[in-house]
Amino acid sequence: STPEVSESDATATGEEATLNVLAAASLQKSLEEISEEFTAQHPDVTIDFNFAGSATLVHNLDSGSPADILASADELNMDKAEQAHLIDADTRTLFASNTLVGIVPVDNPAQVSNLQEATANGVNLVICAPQVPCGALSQRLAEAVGVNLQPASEEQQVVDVLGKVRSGQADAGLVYATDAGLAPNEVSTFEIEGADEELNYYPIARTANSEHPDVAETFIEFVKSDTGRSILEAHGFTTP
Amino acid sequence: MTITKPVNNVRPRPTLSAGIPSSAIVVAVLAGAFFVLPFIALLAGITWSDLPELLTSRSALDALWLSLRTASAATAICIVFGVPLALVLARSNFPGRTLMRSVVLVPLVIPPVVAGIVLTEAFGRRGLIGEQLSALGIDIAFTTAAVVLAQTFVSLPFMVTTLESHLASSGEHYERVALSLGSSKWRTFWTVTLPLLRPGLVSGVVLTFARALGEFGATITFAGSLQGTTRTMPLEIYLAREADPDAAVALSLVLILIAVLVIAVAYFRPKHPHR
Amino acid sequence: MTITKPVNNVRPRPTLSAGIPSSAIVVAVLAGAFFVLPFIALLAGITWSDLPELLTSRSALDALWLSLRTASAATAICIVFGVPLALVLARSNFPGRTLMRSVVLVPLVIPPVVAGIVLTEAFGRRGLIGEQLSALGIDIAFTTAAVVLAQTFVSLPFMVTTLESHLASSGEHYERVALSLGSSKWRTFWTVTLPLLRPGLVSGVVLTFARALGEFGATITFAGSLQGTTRTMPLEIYLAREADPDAAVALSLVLILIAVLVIAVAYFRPKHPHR
Amino acid sequence: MTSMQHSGLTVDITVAQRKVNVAFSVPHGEVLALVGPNGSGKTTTLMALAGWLMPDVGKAKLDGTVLFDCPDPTRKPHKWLPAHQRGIGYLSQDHHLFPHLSAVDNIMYGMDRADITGRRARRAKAEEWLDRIGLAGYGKRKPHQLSGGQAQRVAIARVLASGPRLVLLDEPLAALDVKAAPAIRNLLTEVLRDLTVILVTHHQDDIVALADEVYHIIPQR
Amino acid sequence: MTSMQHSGLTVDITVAQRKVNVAFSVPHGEVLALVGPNGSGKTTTLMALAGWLMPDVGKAKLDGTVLFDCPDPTRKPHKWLPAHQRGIGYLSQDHHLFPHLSAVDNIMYGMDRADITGRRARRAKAEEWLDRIGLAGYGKRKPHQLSGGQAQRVAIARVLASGPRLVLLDEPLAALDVKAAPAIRNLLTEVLRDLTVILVTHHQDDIVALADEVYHIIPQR
Ligand SMILES: Nc1ncnc2c1ncn2[C@@H]1O[C@H](COP(=O)(O)OP(=O)(O)OP(=O)(O)O)[C@@H](O)[C@H]1O
Ligand SMILES: Nc1ncnc2c1ncn2[C@@H]1O[C@H](COP(=O)(O)OP(=O)(O)OP(=O)(O)O)[C@@H](O)[C@H]1O
Ligand code: MOO
Ligand SMILES: [Mg+2]
Ligand SMILES: [Mg+2]
Repeated sequence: STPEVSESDATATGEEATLNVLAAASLQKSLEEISEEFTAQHPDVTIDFNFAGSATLVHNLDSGSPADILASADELNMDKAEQAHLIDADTRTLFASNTLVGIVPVDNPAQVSNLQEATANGVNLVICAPQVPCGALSQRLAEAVGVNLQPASEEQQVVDVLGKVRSGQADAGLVYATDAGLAPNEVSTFEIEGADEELNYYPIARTANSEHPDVAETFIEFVKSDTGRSILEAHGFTTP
Repeated sequence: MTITKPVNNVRPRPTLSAGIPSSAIVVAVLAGAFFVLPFIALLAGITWSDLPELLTSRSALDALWLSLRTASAATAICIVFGVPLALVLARSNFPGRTLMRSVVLVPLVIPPVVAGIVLTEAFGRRGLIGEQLSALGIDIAFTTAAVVLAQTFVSLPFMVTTLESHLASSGEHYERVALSLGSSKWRTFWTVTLPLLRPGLVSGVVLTFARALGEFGATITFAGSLQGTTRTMPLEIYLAREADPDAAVALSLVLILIAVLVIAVAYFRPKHPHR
Repeated sequence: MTITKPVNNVRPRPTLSAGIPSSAIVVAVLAGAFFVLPFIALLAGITWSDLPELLTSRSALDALWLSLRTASAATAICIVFGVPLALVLARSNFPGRTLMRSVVLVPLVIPPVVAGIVLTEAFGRRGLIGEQLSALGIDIAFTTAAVVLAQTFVSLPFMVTTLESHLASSGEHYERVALSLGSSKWRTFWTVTLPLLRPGLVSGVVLTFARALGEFGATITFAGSLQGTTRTMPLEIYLAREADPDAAVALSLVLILIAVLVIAVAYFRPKHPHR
Repeated sequence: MTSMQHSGLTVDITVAQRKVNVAFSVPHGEVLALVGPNGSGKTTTLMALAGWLMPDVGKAKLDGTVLFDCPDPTRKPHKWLPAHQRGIGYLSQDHHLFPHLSAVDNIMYGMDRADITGRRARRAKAEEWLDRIGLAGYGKRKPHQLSGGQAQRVAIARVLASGPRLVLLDEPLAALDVKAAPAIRNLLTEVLRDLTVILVTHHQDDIVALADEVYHIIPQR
Repeated sequence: MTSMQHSGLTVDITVAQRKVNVAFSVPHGEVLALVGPNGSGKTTTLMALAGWLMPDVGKAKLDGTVLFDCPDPTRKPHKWLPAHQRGIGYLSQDHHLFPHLSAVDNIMYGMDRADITGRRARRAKAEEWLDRIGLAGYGKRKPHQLSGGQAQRVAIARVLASGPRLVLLDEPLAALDVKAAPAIRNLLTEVLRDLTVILVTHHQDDIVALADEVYHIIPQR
């Protein structure tokens, strides 16, 4: 059910519009696909993406980056944007969520098959640092499960965790399910009990200074539409 | 012994090199291996069949073209700013010279992302100068100009430091001679100082251009990452890494090839160099 | 005119500088402002009251101490590797010299994160050499040694380029004279080449140390980030930035102060320099 | 010349650290031989006149123009004309030919001051100079491709071609061969006829052939 | 000396590009004056002997040791003894004192070869040399703090103090004053008595005072 485009909208009047979307790097593949579908339906709209870490995106927005939409990888950074009145709070909505999984290199040299084994002595476990969203989530999950994580390294970003397991530097790591799907031939996944209770949510919102507020909101609707959801799910996200 | 007749059709033998201690050669070979091995690892890690598609994608070409333009512009600005700055640091004796020298090197030592934050605070819309510029209708943040500014900021220290050490070690004899032949300071600068500074300029340009080409953190923070406008090669590579580290390495190969080209051109020497 | 009697209690007037064209001074002042303004913006952005707490936190102190140790070690290695490498590049004529020179500069131009990937492929647990080392029980993954390796890799090009251009522009006259006085190549290297290379070494050390101190991407990709072991100042700063950009800027101030100190020491010149 | 005050050169220089203290004058159009043992201050004197070094105390006046006036070693000089405005040609003891310029370009370098305009006129003039110093055909050589005596001669030509009002020559003939030395001496006699000149030399022949007067520096110990 | 083949120096050198072609021999213990016009190849000859430049074709033998043997300009030489193994002291036309070392340290630099061991013995010996060249008390000066003639004398002392088997002197007395020149000439007469020497000079006085034989280079045009 694609939402109807209102008559007052720029696209409908034939006026060309360019949407600037600030989006978390982990959303790159899915959002690019979604935008292809969107522009197929709205040929007058061009969508330009600015992909970066969520903290950088908020900094960019705050310092005047042209933007119509902000899609962050965590609620904390979206909160900051909201407090600074950078986004229109009424348009803020959650459109996807992510769960943590454990990963090991395909040959699994340390014979790890669950979180307990991953925390054993002599196993190089890498996780995200508690200061970043996926690290905070890992911490919560570990507490919930009742294990004491003793990482060899606390990474700044999920990609860094994935990279270390992928290259065999590390024996195990905790990443988002979406990231695990990026390297199916190089890492194997193990489920973590209780992970589906601890979710990371992706909020999206129209910016306060959007030049095409209507088109922007149309796009947000489209992301939440069936088309958008099926693309997101294909990339490993859970959708509300 | 008979006097041998002169041989004219033979390339003259060069003046002899003073030679290098053999232990230094051993260390050099080791050090060389340290560089060559990762480089081989890099080449080994590339899936060559994916390469053509990867390199000719719209976004990669946009990024490449943007990188070339911005890095060249930044290098040009670094020459224009760096030469006078190095001259003043090397050859004048104003109070606070050491402080100035340190300030010039600050961009070198702060992490690039912090450099980006600082640039925002100075040249951003709400920055010290940015605000005035904004009032005049000039908004540089998140434009290609911002990329050039970020690259210039992080790479100028290389130019200044390199040139200054060359100026300091070459002395001012020839400048004095030129002045005594009635040449003005301005003409002396163009006809004596600059030509004699050539080796320093070459290494300064190489370092500056390379640093500008590789710049990531300050660019993404101050200029953003918008295809065709601010997304340079390193930003493109960074994005590619998210999905596929091999693609990141392959894209880096392009940067490397450019760098090799620039270096080869920069180090090209005329046949008869003056010593 | 009467002959004035010699004045002995007065500091001798120095030989005169050949002077700098005034337009160059104008540009230098502009360029200086370009550096100073962001620096002022940085200072203006710091919440001074938070500073003491921020800087004396356990994690900040750990990071600082780690950064100092690793950057110093990397600089030392860069001297040991860089001097022979620069000598060979500047003063020998082996085939493939230009190629070698380019390879040495590769780490300069690839984005640091890619440098980290490449290092992993070479020295990581499954890397070309790493695998052999692993078999011998040497595992540098996630150790401080990996940090030093990453810093050395990205900063050695600065040392080599700087030294090479100095060697090329200074010629080999004095080395020849030394050899003709019966001095061996080895002794000539230590007593003539190295002392005369001093200005180049100073600027090489400054650039190398600064680059090592600011290194982020290669470190986090190759060595990881663990407090006290691999989390250097830039990594700490990036992490702090996630929560609080102001804290990141404040922590950067410490890096800057260290850099200023190093630079002041490096550029300290004895009273009577030989020209 | 009658009025030494208004025409020619008067000098009085003290460089304490080098134990140099000289005072003399040279009438316009005459050649003064400046002689004295090694280290007595000949080069120091010429450097001060050329504007390469500031004396502690001293004053110099050329044809009515004050070149410098430094009454007090602890203060800035009252007057200090920069080197390129003095109209002085200085052949230093190390000739310092520009290493990046050919012999002919070296000779052409100072012709701005000599008021020779046009690139072709300058080149023709420079080739003429090369011929006069016996190095016709060597114009394209870089300094490091010249022998010691050849380089010395190019340096002499470079100074003379720049049309100075006052010429300072620090041992111009030291490196020259038995044939070139007298030839260049003749050349100097001819060229320097109407110029004010200070000639540093250790050779009696030069003094006899070229000098109108001699100033002996007696070193202070 | 009777057997020129086994003792002393024999030289035959061609450097085509510089139009230099010389062949001569110097018996052991004698002083050969090498004279010729500027650019005739004197410095080139000394550089080849010192090992700073490789001739196109040439051979040199010192006291039975082959210094170099280059029969073919297109090939590597049969033999090429590196500079520091030749035992040759070379005073070049530009003296090239080490700028980072004091006068006394410059003089001490070559004493390794002269077999003077111990830092104190070397220093004493160097001070003695300073005294002999009339520069006692100047030992701590850096080269740029010396006058032209003073630097030249230190360079002479540096070469002689290094105890060479063969001494090559390129215009050693050019910068010296009227008193120093004869004094250094006397010094050379004394020091060079038992050494094989090639002396480049443009001055008849030097030839008369020092040379046993003269070799005239006639330039090829
Ligand atoms: N930079 C310096 N610092 C201190 N003393 C110096 C410096 N340069 C030269 N001197 C000393 O000053 C004195 C005068 O030197 P100057 O070069 O003027 O002598 P000179 O008459 O030209 O001698 P020469 O005939 O050897 O060229 C000498 O004793 C010299 O050692
Ligand atoms: N690097 C070079 N390339 C080409 N020709 C050179 C080079 N160096 C010197 N020459 C030429 O070689 C010839 C011999 O020079 P050399 O320096 O041996 O002369 P010399 O006899 O020492 O002269 P002088 O008495 O002037 O010192 C000269 O004609 C000179 O111009
Ligand atoms: O997409 Mo993020 O903000 O790098 O976790
Ligand atoms: Mg002198
Ligand atoms: Mg010569």
